[in-house]
Amino acid sequence: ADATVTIESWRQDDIQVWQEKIIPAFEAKHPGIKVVFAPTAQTEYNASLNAKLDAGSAGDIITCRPFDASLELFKKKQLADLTDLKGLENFTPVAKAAWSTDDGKSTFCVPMASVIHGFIYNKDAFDKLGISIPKTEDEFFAALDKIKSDGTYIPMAMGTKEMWEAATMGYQNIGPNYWKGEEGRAALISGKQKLTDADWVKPYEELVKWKPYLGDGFEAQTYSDSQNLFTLGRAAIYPAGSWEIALFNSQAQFKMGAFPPPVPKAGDQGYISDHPDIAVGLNSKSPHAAEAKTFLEWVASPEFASIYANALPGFFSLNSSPVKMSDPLAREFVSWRGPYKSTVRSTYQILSRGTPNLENETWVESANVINGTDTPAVAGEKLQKGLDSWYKPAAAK
Amino acid sequence: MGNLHLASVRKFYGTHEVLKGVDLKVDDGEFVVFVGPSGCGKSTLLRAIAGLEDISQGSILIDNADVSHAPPAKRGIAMVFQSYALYPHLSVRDNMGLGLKQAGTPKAEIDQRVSHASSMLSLEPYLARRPTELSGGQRQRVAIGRAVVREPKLFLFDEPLSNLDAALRVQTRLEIAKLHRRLKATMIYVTHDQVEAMTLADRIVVLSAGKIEQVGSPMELYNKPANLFVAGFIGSPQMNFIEAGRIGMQGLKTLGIRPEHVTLSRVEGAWPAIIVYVEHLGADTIVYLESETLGHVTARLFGEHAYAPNERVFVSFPESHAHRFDNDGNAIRR
Amino acid sequence: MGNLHLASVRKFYGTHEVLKGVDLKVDDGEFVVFVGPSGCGKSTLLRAIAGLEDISQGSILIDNADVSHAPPAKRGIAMVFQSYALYPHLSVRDNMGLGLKQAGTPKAEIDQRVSHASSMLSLEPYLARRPTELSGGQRQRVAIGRAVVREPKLFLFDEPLSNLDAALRVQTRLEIAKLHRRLKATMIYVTHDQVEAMTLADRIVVLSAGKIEQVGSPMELYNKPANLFVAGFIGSPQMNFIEAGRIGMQGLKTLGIRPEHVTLSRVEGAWPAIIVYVEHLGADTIVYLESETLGHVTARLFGEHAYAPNERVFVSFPESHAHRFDNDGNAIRR
Amino acid sequence: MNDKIDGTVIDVRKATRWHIGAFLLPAFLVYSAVMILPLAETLRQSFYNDVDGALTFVGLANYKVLFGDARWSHDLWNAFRNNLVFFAIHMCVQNPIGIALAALLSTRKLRFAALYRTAIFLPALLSFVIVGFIWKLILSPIWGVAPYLLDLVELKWIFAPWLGRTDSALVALSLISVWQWIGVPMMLIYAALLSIPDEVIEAAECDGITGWSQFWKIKLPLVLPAIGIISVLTFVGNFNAFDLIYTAQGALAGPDGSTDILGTFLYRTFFGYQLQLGDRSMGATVATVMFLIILAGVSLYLFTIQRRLRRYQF
Amino acid sequence: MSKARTSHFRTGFVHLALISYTIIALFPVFLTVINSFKDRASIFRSPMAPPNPSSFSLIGYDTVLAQGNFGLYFYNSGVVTVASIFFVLLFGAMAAFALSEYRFRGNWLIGLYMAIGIMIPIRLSTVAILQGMVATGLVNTKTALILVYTAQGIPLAIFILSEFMRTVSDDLKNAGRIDGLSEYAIFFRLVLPLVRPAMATVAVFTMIPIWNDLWFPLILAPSEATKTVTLGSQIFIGQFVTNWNAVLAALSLAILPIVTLYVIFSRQLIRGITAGAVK
Ligand SMILES: Nc1ncnc2c1ncn2[C@@H]1O[C@H](COP(=O)(O)OP(=O)(O)OP(=O)(O)O)[C@@H](O)[C@H]1O
Ligand SMILES: Nc1ncnc2c1ncn2[C@@H]1O[C@H](COP(=O)(O)OP(=O)(O)OP(=O)(O)O)[C@@H](O)[C@H]1O
Ligand SMILES: [Mg+2]
Ligand SMILES: [Mg+2]
Repeated sequence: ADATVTIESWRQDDIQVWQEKIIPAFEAKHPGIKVVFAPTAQTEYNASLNAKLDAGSAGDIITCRPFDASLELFKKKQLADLTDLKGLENFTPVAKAAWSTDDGKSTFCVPMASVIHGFIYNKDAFDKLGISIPKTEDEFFAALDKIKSDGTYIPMAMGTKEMWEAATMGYQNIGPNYWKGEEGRAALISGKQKLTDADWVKPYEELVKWKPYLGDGFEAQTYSDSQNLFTLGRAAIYPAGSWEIALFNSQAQFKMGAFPPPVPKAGDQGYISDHPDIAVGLNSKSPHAAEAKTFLEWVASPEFASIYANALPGFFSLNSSPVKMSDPLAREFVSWRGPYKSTVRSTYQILSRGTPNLENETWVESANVINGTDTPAVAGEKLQKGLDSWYKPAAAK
Repeated sequence: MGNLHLASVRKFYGTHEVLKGVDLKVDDGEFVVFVGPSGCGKSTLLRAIAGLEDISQGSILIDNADVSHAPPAKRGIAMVFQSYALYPHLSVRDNMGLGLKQAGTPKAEIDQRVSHASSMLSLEPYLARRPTELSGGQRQRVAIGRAVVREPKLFLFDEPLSNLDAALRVQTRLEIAKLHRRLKATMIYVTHDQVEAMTLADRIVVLSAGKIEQVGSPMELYNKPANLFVAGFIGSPQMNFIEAGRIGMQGLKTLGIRPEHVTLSRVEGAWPAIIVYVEHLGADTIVYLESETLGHVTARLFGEHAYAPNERVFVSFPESHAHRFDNDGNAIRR
Repeated sequence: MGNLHLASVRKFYGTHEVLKGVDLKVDDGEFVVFVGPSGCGKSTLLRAIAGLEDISQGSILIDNADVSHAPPAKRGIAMVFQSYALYPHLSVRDNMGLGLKQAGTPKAEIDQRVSHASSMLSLEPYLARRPTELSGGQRQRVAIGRAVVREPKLFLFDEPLSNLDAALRVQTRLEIAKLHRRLKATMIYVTHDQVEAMTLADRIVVLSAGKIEQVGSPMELYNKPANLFVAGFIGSPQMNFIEAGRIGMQGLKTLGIRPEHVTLSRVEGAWPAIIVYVEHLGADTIVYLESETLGHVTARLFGEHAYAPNERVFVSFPESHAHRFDNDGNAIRR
Repeated sequence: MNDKIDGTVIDVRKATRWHIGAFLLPAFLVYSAVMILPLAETLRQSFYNDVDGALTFVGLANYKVLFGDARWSHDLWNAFRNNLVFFAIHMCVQNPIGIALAALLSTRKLRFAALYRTAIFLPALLSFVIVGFIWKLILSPIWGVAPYLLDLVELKWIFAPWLGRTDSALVALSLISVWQWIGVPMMLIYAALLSIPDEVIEAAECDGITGWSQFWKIKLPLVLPAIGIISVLTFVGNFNAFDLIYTAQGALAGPDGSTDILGTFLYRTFFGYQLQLGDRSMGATVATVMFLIILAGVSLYLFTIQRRLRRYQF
Repeated sequence: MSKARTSHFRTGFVHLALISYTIIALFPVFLTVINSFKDRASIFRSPMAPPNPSSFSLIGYDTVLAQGNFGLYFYNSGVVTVASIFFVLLFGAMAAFALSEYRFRGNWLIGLYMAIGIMIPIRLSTVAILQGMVATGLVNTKTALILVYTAQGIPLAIFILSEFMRTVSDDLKNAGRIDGLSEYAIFFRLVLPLVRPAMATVAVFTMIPIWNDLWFPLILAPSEATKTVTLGSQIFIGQFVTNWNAVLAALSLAILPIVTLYVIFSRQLIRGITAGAVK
């Protein structure tokens, strides 16, 4: 009989893509292996996956969150070591970093995609108001002012209700320009820089300036409110992640464009957050380990990269072999990879390993800063204090 | 004040007609007793007067005002329920006082009325108890007390003494009569006890199957029952009914003779009979006989008598005391 | 089979002693009636026999077996509750049949017994109804029927006829007597009705405040009451008590004379008296008198009499019928 | 005089009452096996922690962290305080209104009673997901339903993005929860009111005790045990609550932790959230503390209030 | 027909109060339902307007019904819910009867023990439960869910029912005992029918968390064959979904069956006929 390989995932939205494109492509090549895509709600995924792994009822293939969450599973020996998997050589160490041990020696997931932050804008609105793409901070705020004074559009669609918008689409979006991407991130991890340093507080000061351009009652505006505001044409700019592309394409009735986070001053080196987001690993207790490995090998192949990236524009392949994409918006995002320096979200690696968790704290403080509950300086202090309470970086010793 | 007028009151439970057009006028201050066989509609009628049961047809007037659709609270009545319906969470004292308290009666007066009622009903030792801690008779007395303290213009009593012992029953009966005289309130009283009915009532209403059979003073009903039903219902033991034809009487169907008017003799008399059964009640002796001509005959003899079953005796009765009924069961007046 | 033995049964509610040491032997097949004033402990005693109330002391033997601690179901009894305790969710038929069904009696026999009981109690039209849809008397009959169909060896009846009308009461009483003869079951019966007690009982037990005052056949109690309490309790209207000193009698404290033994005369007699109140009951006339020497006197006259209040009459009574009581209230036997 | 006997009644039925065991057994078995044993297993972890990758017995160390560590204890007490507010609002708004609705519904011969009952209970039937979603929409300043409605009654000025403000979010959520759960006290009290015999109410009517005073003086005292139950259920429910806040405000119970209650705190700790990994040991510790708080409340009720409540048999 | 017992004024007030609250209770639901029939732009532009020809759209329902096997999901939810309610009511009522009817040593202790279940969320023991189910091979069966829900519902049932059982007249139970009914018969034939309103209430309370639960179906029985409606429709309500048509349609659809179940149970609320039991 056919062996059935089950995939655990939080990507419920992708169910159609898997069922209609990815799985048939695989099964056509590998008769005798059946693949079932069994997603869970994203909010429940970690908890339910952990429970299932502990009890031994989890699926064969595990979709991996980046960094610590998966590392933890690997340490508990719930994810198999895939260092020697055929096809992993298709990925650069940087691409694999999110799913490798700190020392980079072992890799336990096959990277699938990363997401890039930036701003999506309503092209029709920009054209109508005669605004060109802002390159620098000043241009950015000038554009916002212009939209605001016109009054037809809400300048920017973002809310603080769910907090993560403020942190992810706000702080992590524009921040790398100030802390200089990987350089600052590494310094933070090593303890050479602190969150109270100007490089890390500056993005908050920028965020504070966003407040007047957000919609009425942005404090209670949810993520889907923001999405709808933008796609229904009521807002001009949307601080975004590339994962929005597919949805926006299907919902927006106007032309869209995208621009990367504006640099502080003209001529500055620009940075973008190009964040590894999703990968797949092998449940070490899988009864169909061989078949599952076959599948993973296929995921590591350029073929998969091409199917995936085109089926889900906005999720950019991490595979070294270049992928041809058809979606213009996606191409726009990915085109920044050259001129802009890529970095991952500052809080993801190592720094969110303890309690309090820097990522979650950053959500709270980003929202607080925009809401006016905390000043940028206070926010920095709070974050650093939380981090200090458990994190002892090598440099500080 | 306090008069009551029922005009062709009818009541259905589903399609089952329980009250079949009851017409009755009760004067202010009158004491009217409802009697009738179990299930004839006495309680239903009382509840309709109280406003606890919607009537299906007809109207009810209290104090000349149509209250057919007024809520019970607006009718100025007090009621003693056949099932007591005490407030389980209140002490005996509060059970009695609650209605007054609600009406805003001053505390001192409530206390005074409650203590008066409870002494009248021998309830003093139980004032602090709750209904569950009382015996059946005690509960019934609380129910009476609750109605009595309110001193309304119209009292409705549904078999209020059925669970009391003879002595207490007599005593309470007298108290109710006294209360009636003192308050001059109208009282409607349902009972199965003939003595109560005869002694308390200004007028007795005999009901049968949802209809009034006869209304009249106790002696009127006793001496001049309008029909076989009333004749048989009033008086215990029941009146003897003898087929007139059997003893050669003409112009009537049935002859009725009360047991107390039947005389027995061992030596002579009109009809021979055999004693079937004898009940010795102390003050009276009830003798059940079987006569070939008369059929079953019951005789009630004053005092104790040494009759025994199977004895042969002679039965006689004075024709002057006989009641005559025609083919329809209606009394033939002389 | 079916005999009952109570040995110094005592029962407390909290610190309140309700049964103060009751000793009683009831033979198999006997019909024993409990009487006593309201609240004296009749129901409690019955419930103790049934096993519904734990007794605080003493023991209860049924069929010579100690059942003091046995659950009710094991005692082989049937009981009619003073509060009926019908199953509200079951029809009349099922109320009666449930016990049999539970015992695994064949359906045909259940039907037969239920229909027999319901015809005996005139309940046929109501078999499909639920208790809420019945009148008070009908409910009471269902309660009786429920006990009757089970035909156990020991019946406990708590005022089973209190809500029935006179005719039905006589009829049901006779049915119970018949049942008793047919089943030869032991029956314990609580009632307030003197007639019921006198006619049904083999023996009457008079209770007062949790103690037995006297046990005896009806005529024994009536003719030879052991003390003032029993003398006053048995017989209605109550026995007249006259202070012996007042009429110059020696060697006794109180003289008792039953109202039916008092004679009145307009012309001559032993003691003059004034009529206070007259009750006309049809078959009898009760005359309440006030005499200077005797105090209150009640006379019960057979038939109708035209006495009226405030009339002056002479009261007499035959000494042969008088009861004598000493200082402690105990009867002096001659 | 007879020698005085102690009036207490000893339960003398000595025969082994197997039926008691038989009645208890099925519930006991299922409940113990599926509920208590796993729970005990979980709570046990509060005495263990991960030391160098191995689960080790650490005694009360986890509790020391929870109460001693400034951050942990801040979160705990913040959640506890918020929870008290949450509970107080339910007790003061949900239960009185629920009881009042039940009283109105039990008006005799009320037409459409079943309809009203269903309508009022409907919110309780909805899943938290629906409730959170729909109220977020209604209160959303973007969608504009709430401002629009307030405008109708000239009250638009009081509108604010309530769910997004630290000073109003908790109250707003409590009221949403009240809206959702009001049917529960209503149903329970309604069922209790139904069991009051007609005749007692009729007697009250005859006594002139009608309307509200009938409710206060007759019905309320008779359903007091049911009110005790709803108070306990509210208490237990509120101190265990988490779903609504989880769905409406997210696991971080924002803004700025202002809607964090013990339940959300526990779930965040136990199951983790986003990058924060679930910490079973600390989670179990929080759960144990919560359990003790609730147990204390329930015991207080069981041993002081419930024992004093009189029950009436009908 | 006349209404003697309540004055019109009072009745009017009662209706007014109830209607007011009914509006409050229903408004959000009403909003959900009307908007589920509109196209996306209209939902946003005029949320309060009922659907009209230009805004009417069934796209939401099309989307929902196209996803997954909803017939089967409904069936699964139904089976799980009904079976769990049955066991909760049966076992819970039995235990409640034992605790409220008999005095025995350890009564209150068992009572307290049985109440623990409402004091800690059962979710915490997920891992242990799942391990147990894996060990017994019950993963991905409806039995697993039924077991968990039964255990979860029992404490509340006991808590509520034992209170209501205390109000059943002792005389009535005693009459049964004298009639020779065993304790079991007293429970099943007398007490259960008399606490029917409370049973219906408990049934409804039990039903809600079961029907709406997402967690245990996800953990214990996520397979296609055992999926419940809530799990199946959860797909529309995930965090990254802005497909309001589908969400609103799914929500509207999800309301229907549970309301139906509620109506069935609440029928039982009709007067438990108790009056007349005792005099
Ligand atoms: N639960 C209780 N707590 C305290 N006292 C009680 C309780 N039940 C009954 N009593 C008292 O015990 C006494 C005996 O009650 P019981 O019911 O046996 O009287 P009874 O002889 O049947 O009276 P009745 O003829 O009125 O029915 C009464 O005085 C009553 O008040
Ligand atoms: N809810 C009801 N539904 C149907 N029939 C009913 C209902 N209530 C009473 N009845 C019937 O109506 C008739 C009259 O009942 P009611 O209670 O008035 O009798 P009653 O004269 O008071 O009898 P009793 O002397 O036995 O108390 C009875 O035959 C009874 O069965
Ligand atoms: Mg009646
Ligand atoms: Mg009694």
